[in-house]
Amino acid sequence: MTPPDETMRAVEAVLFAAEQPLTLADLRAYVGDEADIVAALAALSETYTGRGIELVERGGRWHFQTAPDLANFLRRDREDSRKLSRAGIETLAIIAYHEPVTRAEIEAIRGVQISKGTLDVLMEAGWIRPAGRREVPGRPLMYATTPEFLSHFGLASRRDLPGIDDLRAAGLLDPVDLAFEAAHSEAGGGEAVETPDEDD
Amino acid sequence: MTPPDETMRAVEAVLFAAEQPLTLADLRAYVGDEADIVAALAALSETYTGRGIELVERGGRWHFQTAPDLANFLRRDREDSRKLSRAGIETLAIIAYHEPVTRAEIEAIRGVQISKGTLDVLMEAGWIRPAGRREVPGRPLMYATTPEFLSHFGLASRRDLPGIDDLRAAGLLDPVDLAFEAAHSEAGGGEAVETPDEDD
Amino acid sequence: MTDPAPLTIDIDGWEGPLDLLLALARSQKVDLRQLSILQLVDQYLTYVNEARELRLELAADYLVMAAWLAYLKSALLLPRDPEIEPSPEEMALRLQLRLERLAAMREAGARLVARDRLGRDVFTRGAPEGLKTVRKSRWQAEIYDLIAAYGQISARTRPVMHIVAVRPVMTLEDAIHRVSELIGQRIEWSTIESFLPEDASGSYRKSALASSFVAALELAKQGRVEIRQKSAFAPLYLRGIEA
Repeated sequence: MTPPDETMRAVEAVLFAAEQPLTLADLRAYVGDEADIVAALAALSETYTGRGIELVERGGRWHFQTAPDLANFLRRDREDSRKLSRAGIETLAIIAYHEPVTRAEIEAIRGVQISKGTLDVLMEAGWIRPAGRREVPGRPLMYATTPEFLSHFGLASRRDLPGIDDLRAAGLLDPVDLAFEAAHSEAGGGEAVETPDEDD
Repeated sequence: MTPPDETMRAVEAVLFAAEQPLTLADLRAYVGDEADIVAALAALSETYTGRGIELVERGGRWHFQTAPDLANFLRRDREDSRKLSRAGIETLAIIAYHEPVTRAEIEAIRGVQISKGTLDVLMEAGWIRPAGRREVPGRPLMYATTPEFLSHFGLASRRDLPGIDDLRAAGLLDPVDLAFEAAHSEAGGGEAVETPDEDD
Repeated sequence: MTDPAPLTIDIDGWEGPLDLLLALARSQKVDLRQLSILQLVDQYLTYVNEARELRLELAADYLVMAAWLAYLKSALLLPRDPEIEPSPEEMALRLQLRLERLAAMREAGARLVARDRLGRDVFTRGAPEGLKTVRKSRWQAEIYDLIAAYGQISARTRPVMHIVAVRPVMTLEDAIHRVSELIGQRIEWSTIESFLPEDASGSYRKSALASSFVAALELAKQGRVEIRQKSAFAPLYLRGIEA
């Protein structure tokens, strides 16, 4: 390796501190006309071979850059564990039970509009994906679940999702107001309403 | 010279790409917990010795910078926007050598009130910061220097402050009252004026 | 007193009396620890007097310092009065200690700003690529949440089938029949409750009461029953009208 001489050190420092890639003329303006800039660049280029930084020339301009194979070190992932919102879980449930399904259909089933962000979150989580377009006017996008969805929720397939009858048996279909009325009238001593099977 | 290994290359690239000086913890977050960052820093530091760029540690944070002796190639012709007033320089020095220190203590040393702008300028430059309150009546705010102060003035730590050991040894960083007590008791209250025995 | 090299009068250049004193002390060209306080006092007083002769406006703190120094000087020169505390020597020592500290910090500041400073003498990288922190959210949801959510949506939006259980009710027809039969036997005012079946209880009794009330209204309309109530929520009385 060439031991660093003054020109080489100056070129190195100037390129390092420069806000843009520099031409030979730029370098001469900093380092001086007499200096052998070309030789310094060649020596530097050799010095930096195989290092974390490399000296590159693009269209007559020189600059330092980080070695491309190290790009993965220049970013760091930070994972924050976050709980899916109610809108998110409901939307996901509808997609899982009805896929492929369009946004309008999801809204019709939910009875509430969904924001774009809700679908984005599900997409970011890797649980849903676009699944073609419905051949109706406007050709709306349809959504379906992904294999990651199945593995996250421990399902072998979508058929493992409990059906409506299972949900009813599990008491998960009880409308809130019906259950309320039952509890209320019971307390009032009456036997008015057929008590839905609430027991687990 | 140590042939560059993967960790060394990664540390080099990360420090090179960083917009701010990085702590060991920062470097670990990018390069990985298992890597021997300290060894890589030492090896890099050695590699860059005598070059146009150097690796420096300032207050526990590492960064690359151009070698000081190349300043003549790099000095930009815009005027120093951080030109400090004499009051600013003295105030900064007092804070750096005495920190944490209150405004009243700074004023006692300088013998004049500090204008409000003086501390503001130092704070805006990012060199000083509020550092808690002194637990005396009025609970005055104290000031201390920042890591940016160390970076800007090229100090590895406050121990690197020019002459700080001599000043401390000479008692010149002690308050007047303390120094007075010391000098007075040593001199036995006699002819202390012309030659107070301050030396340790 | 030997007069040191005359200082140019530039009162704006000083940051207060201590600053001026330090400059004057420096003109003695000795280590501050060897400083002659008496000489310094004279230098200061001379300076202030010259400034006054030039009719310069002197800030009050310069004059306060001048007065204090004049006092210090006389105290130092006169025979010592042990009653006076602090002694003039102590006062002089304090002044000297303050000057030393200011001088130390002034010099430290000068050395500090003369260092190789970042952005002036040394430079960091001009165009760093930058480091990225990719913030990823790991979304949490359990299978139970999913199923429960679907159950709730279904319950909320499925057409609800209302199954009315067989309720023990007294129909209006029954009530009309009953009240009209019973009223024939009652010439006196009787409460509406007395028209209800004796074994009626619970919701059947409520139903019977409501139907009997409507039946009474219907019969009153037909001119077969009279209804009386003294005030709101007072007992309701019925009596038959003789045909």
